[in-house]
Amino acid sequence: MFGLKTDWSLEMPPAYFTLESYEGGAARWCPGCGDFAVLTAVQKICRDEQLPPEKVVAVSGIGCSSRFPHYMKTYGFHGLHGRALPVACGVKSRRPDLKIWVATGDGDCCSIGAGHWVHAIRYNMDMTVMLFDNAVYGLTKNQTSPTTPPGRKTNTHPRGAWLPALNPLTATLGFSNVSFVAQTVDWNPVHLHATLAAAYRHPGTSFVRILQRCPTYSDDMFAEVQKDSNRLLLLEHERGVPAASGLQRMYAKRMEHDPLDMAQARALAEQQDTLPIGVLFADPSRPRYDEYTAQGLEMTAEDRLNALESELDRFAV
Amino acid sequence: MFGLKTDWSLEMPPAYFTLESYEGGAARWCPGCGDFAVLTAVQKICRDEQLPPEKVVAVSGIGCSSRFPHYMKTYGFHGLHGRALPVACGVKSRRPDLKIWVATGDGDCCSIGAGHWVHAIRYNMDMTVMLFDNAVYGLTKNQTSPTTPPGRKTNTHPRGAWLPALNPLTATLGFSNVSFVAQTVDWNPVHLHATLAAAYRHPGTSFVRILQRCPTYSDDMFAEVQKDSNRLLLLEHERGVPAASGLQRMYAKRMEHDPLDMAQARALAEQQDTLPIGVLFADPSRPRYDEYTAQGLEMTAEDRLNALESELDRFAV
Amino acid sequence: MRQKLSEATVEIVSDSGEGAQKAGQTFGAVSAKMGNGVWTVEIIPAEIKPPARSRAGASGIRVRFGTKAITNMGDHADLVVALNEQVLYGRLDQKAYKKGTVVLLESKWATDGLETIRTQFAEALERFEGEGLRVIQLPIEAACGEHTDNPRVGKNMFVLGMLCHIFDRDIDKALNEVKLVFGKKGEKVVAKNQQLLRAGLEYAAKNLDLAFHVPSTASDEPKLVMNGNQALGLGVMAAGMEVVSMYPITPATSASHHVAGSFHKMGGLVHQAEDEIAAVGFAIGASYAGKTACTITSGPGLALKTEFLGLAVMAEVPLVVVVVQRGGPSTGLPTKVEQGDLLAVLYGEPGDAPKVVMAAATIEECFHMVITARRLAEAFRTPVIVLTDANLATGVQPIKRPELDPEWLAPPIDQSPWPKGLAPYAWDETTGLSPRPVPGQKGGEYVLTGLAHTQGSKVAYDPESNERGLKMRSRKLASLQQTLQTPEVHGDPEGDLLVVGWGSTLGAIEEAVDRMREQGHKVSSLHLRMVSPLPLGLNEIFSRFNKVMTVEINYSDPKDEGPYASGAPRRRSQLAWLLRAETLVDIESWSRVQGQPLQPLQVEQALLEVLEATKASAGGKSPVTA
Amino acid sequence: MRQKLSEATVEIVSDSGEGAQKAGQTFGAVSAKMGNGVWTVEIIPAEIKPPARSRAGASGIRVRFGTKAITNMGDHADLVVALNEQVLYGRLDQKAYKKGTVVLLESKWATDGLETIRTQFAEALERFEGEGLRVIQLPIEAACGEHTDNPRVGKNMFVLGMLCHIFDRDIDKALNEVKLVFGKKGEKVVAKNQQLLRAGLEYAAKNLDLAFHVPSTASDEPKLVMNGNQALGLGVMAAGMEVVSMYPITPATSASHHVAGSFHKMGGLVHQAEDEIAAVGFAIGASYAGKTACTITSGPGLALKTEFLGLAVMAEVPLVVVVVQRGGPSTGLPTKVEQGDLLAVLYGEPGDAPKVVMAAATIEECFHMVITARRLAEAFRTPVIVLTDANLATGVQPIKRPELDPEWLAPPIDQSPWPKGLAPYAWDETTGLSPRPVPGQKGGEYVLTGLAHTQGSKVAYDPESNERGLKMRSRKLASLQQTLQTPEVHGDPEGDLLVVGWGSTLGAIEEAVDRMREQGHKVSSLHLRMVSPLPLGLNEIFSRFNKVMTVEINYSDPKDEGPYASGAPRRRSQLAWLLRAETLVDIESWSRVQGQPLQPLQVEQALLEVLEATKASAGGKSPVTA
Ligand SMILES: Cc1ncc(C[n+]2csc(CCOP(=O)(O)OP(=O)(O)O)c2C)c(N)n1
Ligand SMILES: Cc1ncc(C[n+]2csc(CCOP(=O)(O)OP(=O)(O)O)c2C)c(N)n1
Ligand code: SF4
Ligand code: SF4
Ligand SMILES: [Mg+2]
Ligand SMILES: [Mg+2]
Repeated sequence: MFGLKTDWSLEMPPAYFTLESYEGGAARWCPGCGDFAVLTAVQKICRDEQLPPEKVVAVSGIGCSSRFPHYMKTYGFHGLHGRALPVACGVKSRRPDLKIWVATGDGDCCSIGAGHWVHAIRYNMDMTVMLFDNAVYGLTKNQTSPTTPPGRKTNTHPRGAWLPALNPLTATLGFSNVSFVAQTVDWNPVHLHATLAAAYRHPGTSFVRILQRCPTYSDDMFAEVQKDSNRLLLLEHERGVPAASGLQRMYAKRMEHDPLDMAQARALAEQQDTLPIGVLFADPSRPRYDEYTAQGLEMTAEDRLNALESELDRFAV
Repeated sequence: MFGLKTDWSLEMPPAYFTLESYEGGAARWCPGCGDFAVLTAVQKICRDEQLPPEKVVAVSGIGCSSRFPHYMKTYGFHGLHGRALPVACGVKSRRPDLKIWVATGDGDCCSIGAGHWVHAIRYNMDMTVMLFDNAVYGLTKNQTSPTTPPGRKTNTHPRGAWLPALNPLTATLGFSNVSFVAQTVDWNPVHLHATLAAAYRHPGTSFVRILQRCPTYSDDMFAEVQKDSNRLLLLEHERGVPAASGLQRMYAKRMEHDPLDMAQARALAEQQDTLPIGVLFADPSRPRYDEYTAQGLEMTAEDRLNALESELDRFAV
Repeated sequence: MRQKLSEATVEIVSDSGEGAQKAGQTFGAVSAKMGNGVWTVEIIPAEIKPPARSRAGASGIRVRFGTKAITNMGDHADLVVALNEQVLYGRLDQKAYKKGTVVLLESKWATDGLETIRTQFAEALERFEGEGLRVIQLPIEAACGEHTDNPRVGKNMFVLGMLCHIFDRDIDKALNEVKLVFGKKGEKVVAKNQQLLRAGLEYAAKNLDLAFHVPSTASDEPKLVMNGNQALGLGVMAAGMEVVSMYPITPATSASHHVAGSFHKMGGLVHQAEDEIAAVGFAIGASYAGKTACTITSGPGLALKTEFLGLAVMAEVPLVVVVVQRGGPSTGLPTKVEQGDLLAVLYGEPGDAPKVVMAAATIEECFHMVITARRLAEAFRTPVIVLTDANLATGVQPIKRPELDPEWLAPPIDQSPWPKGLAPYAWDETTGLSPRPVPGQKGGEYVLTGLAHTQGSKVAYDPESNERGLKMRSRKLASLQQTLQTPEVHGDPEGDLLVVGWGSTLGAIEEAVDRMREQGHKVSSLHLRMVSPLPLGLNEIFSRFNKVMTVEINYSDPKDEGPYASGAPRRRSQLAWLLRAETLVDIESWSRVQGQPLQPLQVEQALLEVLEATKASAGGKSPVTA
Repeated sequence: MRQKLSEATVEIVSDSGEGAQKAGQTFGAVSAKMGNGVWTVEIIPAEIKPPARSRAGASGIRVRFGTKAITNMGDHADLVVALNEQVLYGRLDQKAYKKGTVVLLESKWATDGLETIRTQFAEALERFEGEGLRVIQLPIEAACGEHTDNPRVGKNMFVLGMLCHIFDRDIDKALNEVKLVFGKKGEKVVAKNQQLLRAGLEYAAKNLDLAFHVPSTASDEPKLVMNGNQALGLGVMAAGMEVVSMYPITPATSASHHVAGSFHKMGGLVHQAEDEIAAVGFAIGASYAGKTACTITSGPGLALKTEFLGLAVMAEVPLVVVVVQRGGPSTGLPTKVEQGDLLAVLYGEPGDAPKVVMAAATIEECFHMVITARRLAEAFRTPVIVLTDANLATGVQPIKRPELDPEWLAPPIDQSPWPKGLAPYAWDETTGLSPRPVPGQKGGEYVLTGLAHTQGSKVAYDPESNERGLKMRSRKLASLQQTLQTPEVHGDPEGDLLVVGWGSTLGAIEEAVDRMREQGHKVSSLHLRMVSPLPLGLNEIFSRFNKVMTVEINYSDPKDEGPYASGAPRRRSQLAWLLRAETLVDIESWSRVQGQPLQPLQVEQALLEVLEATKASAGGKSPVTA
């Protein structure tokens, strides 16, 4: 599948992990919820990459989408609303061996968690951040989110949301040291998988906005884009989502876009009529804070005590 | 001065406000601190605009720069670290008659207050936000701030700050519904005044990054740019900072830049070798949340009670 | 002949989306209109759309109604309509039923195409029998299907009709209620639903030998039926608030929804902020600018507001903060009731931050307390916390229609010049009170600050100013305390046991106490509305009882259990703890923290145990007259 | 002949930037090396660079030293060197001086070119005389100028020399100390400063008739001189922490600075987060991943961490949180001492969030308590709060050099496979304790959650699981309590008055108690280190005294003052309140909240008053033996 490792490979590693190796409790999202597709994609990537489940940590905040860790059979941290990113950074800081998937909602990341979003992008620690953007607060039952389009009626704005919607792509592309920004949709499993796989393989913080359907509260939110494939613009590049067979057939509008081209990425991110999907920006050379935070891990207790003794000397009388 | 109202005007309004009308307690910043110049500029604009002191509210967070309100003889709110913007929005929400000046530091706005920054820009309520960017934590005595350049030694990073500095301009230009972004420097009172005056007159949230010297903790931070006027690029436009006489003589590098040109604004904002000063972006047509929040102010007690009675009817049995 | 009952408790339980709640609400409204006392409470699944037929997915409603006023959800249901058998498991876990509870159970599952379902059904029947339930299998959907093409959607009205027969509801009132509920959807829909209601009624009359009568007295007093969050929302409007600044959080959000639906008609603003910190900051900003503002939240949101609450105390900003409590700590039980935030609102802020704290005990109080809170906030220039909880938030009850009073509205802000020479904190030394300048007032210019400050609001560098400010702020509480009435004892003013409670447990506690008093026990109760400052006179009241205890829905170490060293003080419930420090009386506590409202029976049993223990330790002499 | 003193208190006060602190620190170090007991505390202006000669701008240092150990800053200074007269006003306000305090005052201002300055000087002299100070005018800068071109910069060493003469300091040790201090700047600088020191010494010998001797006993015991924040920083390292996650806030930040300076040499990480919420979240993430982590903060930062602390309790994440207390509420007095956060750390989180809380009483304890805290956090799988304050943070003292113990370091994380079938919260029913899986452990995969959960860490939908979790978490405190030693009483085990304290007031309280005991009063004291859980046996101890009171630096309503109804309980200090609830003993409290450490004399007077009142109410019979 998708040109990656496959189930029927004959060269099976000694402890071969199957999809089931990553499948936690039965997912309890509403029927038709876009979150299921993302869960499956991540489980497949774990399988494709043969990640030992004990080395995977799924970190989230609070929201429907933040239930994600509960449905993975890996380690997980289902924390506080808006605070997935600081926790994920803490986990990664001294554990370079762990693979981090962050699940966060549009409220979780872009509203209450917005400050951490700015800074986690800047820290650029190696992790994959999945923004489940259903443009609504799901778990608390249909309130306006920062990405809710104006005019849309919600429980907190029964006469229609008023503010212009926040664009998570332009924002992220404006944060210093941003190293990977992509967009995909829950209803195209091939593109979803390919995008998340590219994000996973990117060294640094990969930010992926996933247009995610919430049939319960925003059934029609992406109905148009979903129906009319011309509303989407497929970004292709060998260093982004490569031109895979199935995908090219699906989308009439395609474009070769170099993920290193920030100006074009920003221009694409602004587009509302045709939404770009694929990798908007990727620069693997940006400094990674996790390389700094992991310094000194190799030190022995003896090293440490010796260093401390000389510290004490500084205060000796 | 500067082509605005002047002291010697013969047509004095009945209650003419002088500079002293806005001068609060003696400012207690360190000698040579850039904050003094900003204070003076704001007091002058208040005087130029003949704002009744009781209609002006200076709102701030915590930091050296956030002492600002104490030195204005107007109303003021010296609140919590990082929280100037929510308070300012609350003040403005139901008081369209009040003029709001927000003083916030690079730590206050871009670190602990980053989430509010994203959203206050999006709310676009009519106020002037002055980012006092000295690239250091002043009040707490020399810690790294988000805008501290890497390599610079501070008390929290005695071996040198590690992360790339956050660029407040590119970030703000990425926030949806941004309506005014400018940059100026504390050491050029003419440009400082002209920029803040343009910001003040702009309807909506005007975000002005002020490169501010902190002789105590970052004496050399802007020494180079200050010395070499070629490190600055003067942005000129009739809808931005207009080509004023004194300024053109000061800067060899000048450029006509239309503040409506977002792509160019973002490109300019990225520049590090030559720092653009003046108005990068201004679009007075963006929706303003304060126009929404002030709805209904005219209602009488009777109106309100009547409306409430019919609300009660809905629950009647 | 119909059997006469003084009250009955009915449940409709189903998968979510089957309309059980609408049927129950209508049943409750009809009963209220007939003049019965009513308490309705929704049964809410933990997920938004749990899978069908799942044990944790029960969605539905309980309606308790009676001849007299009903103040709580009661103990066990008398009759349950269940649309599948699985959803009853959770209810059994929650001890919602007793031996003899009648269960009208949809029978179609017995013959379902899937074997697993048939087996599940059979197993469930066995379990229910084991529990002593009286199960009556009925082909509800099939019977309903005779009157509609879409029985899945229509069967809730059919069930309503059945209940109307069983409990002798006024059929005209019921038909009219259906009209009100479906009116917006057009005449055809109304007619269809009325038809289904009639069909259910006839079906029950023909097939069931269940027929009861719960007498009621119709009254002319105008009534409203609503839940606590609706009452809260209306109270916010009646208090003349201009700004509700909030961030969504269960179970507080629905109060804001209610406000959002109609606030604009009163010129008010609901601001959904980017987070709870911004929500309270925005409200404080508005209040500083002279506009009355409140923020509504629940535990995790309260935690985030801690720092700003400290500022509001320090800078004396009037502010109403409503906390609709849910299970904690942390994310805890987001949809379930708990009274766990009392100490946090009292002591959460670093430093000394005295503030006013009130707790609503009834749905009606949810309305009126906001009005009082706004006035206190302004008079005492302080934040005022109003505590409610998930039980009040979702409980539905008929309440007396309030007569709106223009005095309740906040007066327009004063923009006249500020008196010359008057400081922004011109504290009255005795009361700690001071007048407040508002931006726009000429000559009143001052800078509000969270730093220690002088009465001129200048940053204080001298050691005395800090202590002075602290004293003035503390004094305000003492001043308010002088004005408080000593709360009344429910029951005799002296006796063996006094139960002290606060918040939504009022109904269950008083019902338990009343039952015990009927049995001859010398038990009384006292319910606190004002928790900070506490009213005066408590010591005097407590001294008239052999034993004082609190009953609360927050954690306390269970008695006689665990590895505790002798003499090691158990961790008590929160009000008990507060009263111990305040009165030095050895106050016992009993609590349950299971995310559920207290049931009168539970409380009764707990009180009996304490009574026994007290008697035993008092040397066998029984103070109870038989 | 030199006058022999058992102790002396000296201050150097100046504008900021004049090097007073460096001179004082050096003086303290020399005294410590000579074997004197020493306590040094800095006098810090409220602004970063206050204008010269401003009243609120006093910058300087106090050094109290004596023959025996010194545990606090003492009462009034005996001798002050002041580089201008204005900076003394603030000190007078703070009651730092008494009648007879000698002031060596720079005299140049008397002849300043500006008339205002000359007038100010004259006025000040008058004021000082009125206060009974013994002012000696000296041309310090001029005298110093004879030895350097830049007397402004050099005069601090000149002053140090003067003090070395006056107090008979070991000149070789002093010269050597100067070498240590300036060593990095090169030999020339060292030589220059040594020359100035000698000059000052000679100048004093020639011009002053002040000559004292404070005997000392040199000891071979290795000593370190440091302040509490340095001790804290070293304790963090000695505890084997790997991560210090913080956001700058006074007065906590300098502890992180100390760590930042050398942590990398131990492989540790200081993470300066974007805010306090992220700081604690990051630490919790690291701890979840098996890495020992702490966060260091002060009041406003603590407020922001409230929500995450609730999560750490709920999900049982080991975590050390150091709170260096400052004046509150809100921004309060950022640089000044207070003990105002006790109740906030105990009860700040919504819901029931039991956790371990300890308070360091000495600088030495700042070091050792972090080590204990880390171990408790891991053993009890809980957050542990360590309280210190601005007094400990900035006070400098010689302490015994700790012998580092490899056992103090956290062991490397366990990555062996997790035992099959063992739940992630396999609570021991008796103790509430459970082993903890760490990511990387095969078979231990679980999802940490802040929701109510089962022992399998699954979201709990049943009513019992919530209560069970609460019980297990509460039980951990009871288990720890069993292991605590009953604190020792300082003084006789029974008597008229027992003073209970906590935190940095230890030295002042015990000194006051000792003085009173010498006068024959039956006063004892008891100092708590563990506040949650409280140690057992307190009731028993309290019962042996006629009266029990706390002495604290946090707000309490003053006695016999204000508009309080008779019987209205005054608001007590925080520990008093806690102990009242816990022990039901009528515990009195006395407190000062002026942003300053307590002085022994203040405490003594307060205790005397309570003793008098107790005697009076005890009917005149004096329990004090004369
Ligand atoms: C501090 C805090 N505030 C508010 C909440 C309530 N809350 C839970 S999830 C949520 C928003 C969910 O929206 P989003 O992040 O978009 O996730 P979704 O449910 O749409 O996947 C809110 C407001 C909370 N749990 N904690
Ligand atoms: C919640 C909280 N955290 C931390 C602090 C401490 N603090 C005060 S000002 C400040 C940073 C100041 O830096 P900046 O915002 O850049 O302002 P500047 O002093 O440089 O003008 C910090 C961390 C605080 N007062 N409150
Ligand atoms: S409410 Fe929406 S986002 Fe949440 S689980 Fe249901 S469909 Fe998914
Ligand atoms: S520390 Fe820096 S920013 Fe602060 S007042 Fe002094 S010079 Fe200005
Ligand atoms: Mg969402
Ligand atoms: Mg700064």
